[in-house]
Amino acid sequence: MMETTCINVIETLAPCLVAGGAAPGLAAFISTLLGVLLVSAFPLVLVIILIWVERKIAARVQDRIGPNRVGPYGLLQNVADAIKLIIKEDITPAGADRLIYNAAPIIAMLSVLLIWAVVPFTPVHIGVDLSIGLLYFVSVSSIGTLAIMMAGWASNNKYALLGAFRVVAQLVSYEVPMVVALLVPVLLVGSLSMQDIVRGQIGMWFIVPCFVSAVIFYISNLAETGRAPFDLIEAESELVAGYNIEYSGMKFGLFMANEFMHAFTVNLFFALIFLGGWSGPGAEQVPVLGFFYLFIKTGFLYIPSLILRATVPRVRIDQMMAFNWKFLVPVSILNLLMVAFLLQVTKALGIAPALGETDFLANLPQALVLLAGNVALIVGIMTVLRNNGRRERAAEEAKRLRRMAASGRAMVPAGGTD
Amino acid sequence: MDINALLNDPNFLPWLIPVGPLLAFFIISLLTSRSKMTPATSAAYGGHHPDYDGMDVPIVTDRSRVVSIIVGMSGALSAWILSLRVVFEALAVQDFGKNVLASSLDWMDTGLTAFRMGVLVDPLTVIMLIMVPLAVTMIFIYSIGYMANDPRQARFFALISLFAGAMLTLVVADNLLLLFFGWEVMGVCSYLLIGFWFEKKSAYNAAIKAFTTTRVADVIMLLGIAYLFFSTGTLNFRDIMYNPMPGQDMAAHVEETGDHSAETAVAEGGAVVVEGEAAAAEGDHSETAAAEGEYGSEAHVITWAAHLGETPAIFFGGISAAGLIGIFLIIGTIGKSAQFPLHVWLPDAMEGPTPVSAMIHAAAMVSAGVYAVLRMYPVFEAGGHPHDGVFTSPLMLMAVVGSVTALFAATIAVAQNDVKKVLAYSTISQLGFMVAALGIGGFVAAAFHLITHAFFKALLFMASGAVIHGMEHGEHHVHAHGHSHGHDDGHAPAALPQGAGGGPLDPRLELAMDHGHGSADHGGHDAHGHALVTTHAAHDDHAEDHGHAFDPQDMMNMGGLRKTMPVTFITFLIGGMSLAGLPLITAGFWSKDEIIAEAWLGTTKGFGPHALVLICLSLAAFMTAFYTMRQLGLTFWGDNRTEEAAHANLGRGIVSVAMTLPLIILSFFAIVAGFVGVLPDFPILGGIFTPGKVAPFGALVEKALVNPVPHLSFNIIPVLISFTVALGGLFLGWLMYWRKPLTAGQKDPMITILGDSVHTTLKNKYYFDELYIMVFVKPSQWFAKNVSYEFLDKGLIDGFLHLVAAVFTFIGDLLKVLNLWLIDGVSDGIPTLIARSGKWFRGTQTGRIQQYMLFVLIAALVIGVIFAVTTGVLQAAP
Amino acid sequence: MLELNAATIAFFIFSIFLVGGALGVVTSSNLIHGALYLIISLFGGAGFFVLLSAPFMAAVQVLVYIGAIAVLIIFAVMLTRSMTRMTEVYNRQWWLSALAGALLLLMLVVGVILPVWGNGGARPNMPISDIVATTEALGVAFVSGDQYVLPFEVASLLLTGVMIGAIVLARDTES
Amino acid sequence: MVPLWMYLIVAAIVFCIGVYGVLSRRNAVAILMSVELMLSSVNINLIAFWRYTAPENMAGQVFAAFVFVIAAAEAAVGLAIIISIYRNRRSVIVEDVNLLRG
Repeated sequence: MMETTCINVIETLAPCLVAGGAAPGLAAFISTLLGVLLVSAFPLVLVIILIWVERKIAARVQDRIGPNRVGPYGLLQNVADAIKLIIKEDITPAGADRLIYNAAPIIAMLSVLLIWAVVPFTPVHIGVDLSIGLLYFVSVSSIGTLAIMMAGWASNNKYALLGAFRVVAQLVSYEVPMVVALLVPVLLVGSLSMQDIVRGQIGMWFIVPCFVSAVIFYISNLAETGRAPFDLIEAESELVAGYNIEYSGMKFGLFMANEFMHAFTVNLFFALIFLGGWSGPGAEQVPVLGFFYLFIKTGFLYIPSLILRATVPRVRIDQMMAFNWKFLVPVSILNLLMVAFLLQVTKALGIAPALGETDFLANLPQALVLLAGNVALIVGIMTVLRNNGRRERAAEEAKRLRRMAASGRAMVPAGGTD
Repeated sequence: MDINALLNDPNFLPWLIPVGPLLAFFIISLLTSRSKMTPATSAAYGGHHPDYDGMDVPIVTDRSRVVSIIVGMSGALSAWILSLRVVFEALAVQDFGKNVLASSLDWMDTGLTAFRMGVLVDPLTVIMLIMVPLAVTMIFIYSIGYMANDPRQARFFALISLFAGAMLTLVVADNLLLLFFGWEVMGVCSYLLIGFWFEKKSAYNAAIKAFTTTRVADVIMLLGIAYLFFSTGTLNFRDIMYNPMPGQDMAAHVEETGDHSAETAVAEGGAVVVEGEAAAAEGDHSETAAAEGEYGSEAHVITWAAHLGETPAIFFGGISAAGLIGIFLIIGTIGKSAQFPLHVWLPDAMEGPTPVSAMIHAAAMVSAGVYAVLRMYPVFEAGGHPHDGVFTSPLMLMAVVGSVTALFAATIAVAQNDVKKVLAYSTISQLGFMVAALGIGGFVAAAFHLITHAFFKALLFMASGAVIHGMEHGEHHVHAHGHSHGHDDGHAPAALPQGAGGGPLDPRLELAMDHGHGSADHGGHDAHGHALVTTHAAHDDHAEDHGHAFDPQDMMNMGGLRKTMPVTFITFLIGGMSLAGLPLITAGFWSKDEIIAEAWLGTTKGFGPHALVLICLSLAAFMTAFYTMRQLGLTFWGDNRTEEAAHANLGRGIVSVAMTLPLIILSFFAIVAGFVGVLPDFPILGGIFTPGKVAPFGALVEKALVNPVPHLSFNIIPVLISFTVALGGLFLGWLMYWRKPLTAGQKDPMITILGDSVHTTLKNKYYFDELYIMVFVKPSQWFAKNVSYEFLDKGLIDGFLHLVAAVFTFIGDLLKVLNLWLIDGVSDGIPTLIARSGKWFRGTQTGRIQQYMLFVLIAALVIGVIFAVTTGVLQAAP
Repeated sequence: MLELNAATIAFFIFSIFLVGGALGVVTSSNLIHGALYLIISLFGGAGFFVLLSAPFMAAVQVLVYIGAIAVLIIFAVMLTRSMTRMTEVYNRQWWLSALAGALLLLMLVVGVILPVWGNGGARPNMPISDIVATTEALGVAFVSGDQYVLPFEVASLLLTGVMIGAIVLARDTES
Repeated sequence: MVPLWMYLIVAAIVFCIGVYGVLSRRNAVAILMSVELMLSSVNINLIAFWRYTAPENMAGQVFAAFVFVIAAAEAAVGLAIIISIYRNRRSVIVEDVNLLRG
């Protein structure tokens, strides 16, 4: 492990340093350090732009202009906000559990930053190509739960605690369908390493064969990041601000930044797992292209999530839980079973491509089979849901009629009807 | 592996035989048994049992009724068809007996050897597979009719399916432990089924009685199994009794066996033969030597059984290991097939539904006991040759117990008035026949009688069930249009007073007068008095159980049923004749005759046990014939003694069909089953039925043994004996009960003949129940209360704890005192420590889990230290 | 005896995590702190797994222990809020427990250092080979019929049963 | 590379601390945490032995995985029990739950 940690983050740098007369060990160390710095600093910088984008889009959706004063197109608005947050007074409520209270935002930030270690930006640029990259992603992001709970508990505030409870309910629940959905691409690739997963999609993006799991992953990501319509953790109307109600100053800023970053990160992973990551024309030869491909794809995912956030109303907590346990989890499991079965079928039919097959046509038949399976699943689910809905509506209608009838009879003088 | 190949492999097939019924049990009990609570007075309630009155009973919904019946039937049928297939496969195996159908798989790893569980189809299994599934299927069909009105029909089918499954498991088992499993499951099922109508106090008392009684025996049997496994390392039948024992020098062994058993012959001969000891001894000696030679030369295999025959047993130096094991196993059999003195549970088992009685008495449970003995027979006779008068202790035990049981049960049966009780005691007696036959080495004869008896006894029970059913039918009829045409009813004698219960009260009153005290009378017409409660209590039960005082099982209430129930009459007649051993045409005759022939053969050689068996069994056979005739007469002959009897019939439709069809089928077997065992040199018939040198049945069964048994040859005297006893008994019965049948209210001529006291004693079964209550039940209750609870629990355990506590508190105080007058300035750490330890010891009983865990940890530490020190690796360490 | 390289340093850091966290768990009177200490300790364990080149186990440790179990514990602590800060942390037998624990430790250490239990041959200073089975091998081991598929199924059954049992136990009866 | 016995020692220490916690804490949740400690130390042993003695076959990791399963199950059921106890008698102190006192 330790020897594999320093794969080519900026492998272009080390040789220069060595040429510049540095000891190779030192060069490796420096380059690694730089790489780590870069990989962890990049999202922090990115956040500022993300927030700007978000505010702009929200504004557009709500028919406003949005930030437009500070800097061109209000680009510097967030810098100003950040400065404001930093210089604001940092209040720690009385009776708060200081240690935890202060540790929470940092851990929250950490849980997102750590994820970036396994993001393959290009064919060659990746923090660590862990053999269990995907699992790493899941497990590290599960630490975020912890941070939020710590925050909610430590700030010694009822609303905060309620928010924390909801976090446990929501995040832990939604991890289940997410993981199950992620198992499908893993099935296709036969590896947990992010780089392998991306390479596996050079021929065919997984969104085609694993459409259902892609959708499930997207939804559960919305819930994982606690954004609308699943932002019950900080439901302003119910819990004032949820777990971070007591936070102020840069600690609050950290939480906020963390939220945006998390949102972006999960979309990034969606792009990596289902949209082929860096893969694209010429990405193999010119690695830097891959970087742009990746972020373009992520953007295409991120913008809709913002629009969603601006448009969709918040669901009730019970609705959310029901949706997860009664719908997402069963569907994801069904989906997994179906894909596993279809894979065996394609193997039997002999149309399954070899692992790591990069040719589009070679991947096509299996992908089509799986897609057909997905479509069938979706249709089936939809019919079931439609019938259920019909039945419930009918029941409602019947109840209403009965109520009316009852009230009607009540009006009839006694003994009239009996 | 390929499932089809597996299914076509005859070695695998036996696995599937028990599967059907067991599956049926699970399906019914888990899925299809649906019922809704309904007041017992509702129309849905068939009125089958008066015991539900005034309470809500769950009534099976019709759908689940039908489904359960279908499931149960299909289970039984599958078992039957499969076993037929297996039988044919087995008979197709050439040199069957040396090679058998068997397959087994690893069951549990006992460390040294992996214990294998499997199935085995050898000749013995084959005959059981011919008999059991057939009888079971018949019983199932019959139950459709008999339980048609029962509110818990589905449950009944579930239980009886489990019963059948267990029996089939026991039959196809290839090792003693699996057999024991089936055995125990059957025990549970009999408990559940005997107590099937648990609203009746007597019923569940009977159930508990049956369960406990058999349990006593089973525990001892388990001892035997354990000892067997301990001494052989295997429980597989073939490995113990057929295959040569691993690592034995055959020739030397034969030698050694020879003179050894010769010596035993001398001893035994001296002991057994009455006259001229020395001569007898020599005779035995020479004979045995010869016999030994022949056996040795015939089969050059020394099986585990034979080996055990010579190794002395642990603790009991006197007898061989095989002997000890045999005795243990036989006690199990005594319990299971209700031999004296553990027979008490079987008559009470009559509390269960009649199909259950048929199941227990014919197809399954009691046969299982005998079957087990047949299975392990080589172990019993190991080291002895009953045909040469060399008896091992188990054989002696069996001979004595069997003949005593046969005689004693027959005497009781003579005086019973309950139609099912008579059969119950005849069953005990017949089983006594088999056990006795085994005791004198009549392996084939016993097996033969087992099969025939199974057929005609199942038939008899079902027929009696039909009778009872009919009587209840009549009872309802009477209750329905009660006293309206009570008078002008032609059948009803005019003398009957029209009391609350209608006519039937009358004869019972008279009976009561006859016998002075009520409880005896009570015992007479239903089993309540004999549940494991004091007779007085039973009296109350009786009062509360039967709101109306009519007992459809009392033969005194019957009479003349032949008019209304012809089919039942004919079939009952056939079964009865077969039981009585009506010469030449019935199955019972042939099997009994073979047993008696065996006994005769031994007697002529002057062997005591044979003589004993011969005498007892002849008497028993005579009484059998007599009470069969009596039963037939009381039930079917003469005029109806009660109004109910006049209206007794099976009604129409599916019920009657389902109840009569099995009777007809079984009556066929009750006749022809005997012809497979006709001796070859029997005049005329032998030529017809037995072309070969040996009767087909014997030829098949004897292959189950590695040392062949000598074949019987025709001998006129035993045949004459059988003729005399059978015909004599039948004639006497005819004389007493058919020539001038009992009329209503007339008392049983038996009483006048035997005299009141004798009759009452017989009727109360020599007061065995009362004896056992006095000897076992009361003391054990006393023991439980006074010794276990008062003495052990309160006295010892608590006392010990208090003592410990006291001691340590004392030490604590002592040390504190010491410490006080010790130099002051010493910290009070020590006394507090001691005090705390004292508290700690006192608190060993506080329910604080952490303390317990702490103790565990400390114990583990101590053990670890001890281990480390003793193994001395500490020194070995660098 | 052992050269000072990254792995060694990491080992010591993780050991400090483990032991310190464990001590924190048993000593801290505030249960939330205790839970966090537990998490620290578990992180140390995950680090050990990484050092032992079992990355999958490390990830699972983080996912299951920290992501699920620890969260669950914190959740329980929050639910039993009146109990989180107890003045009396230990029961009356704490000293004896400490003694027993120390003895056990002594025994184990002796057992590890000296070949008291079993031979010393099984205590290599270096892995006998650097060929390390991959996560894929682990997966195969779980599902291949001739290895651990049966325990695997049993484990899944156990989890199902536990899920149901937990729901039944913790459900509010009156609601 | 670090020798095996050091891993074992660390695991032993953690285990014994866990034992101490289990035996001495009053709060049921704390006891549960200590149990988790013990389990994870067992896992360390398993993995360490696997790595050092038989890295080719998966027995060690597989068993560790099973320990994970057991740990999860134990935590779930244990906490459920604790919570229902708390609901019934407003206390999670094990000494208060002593209905079995003889």
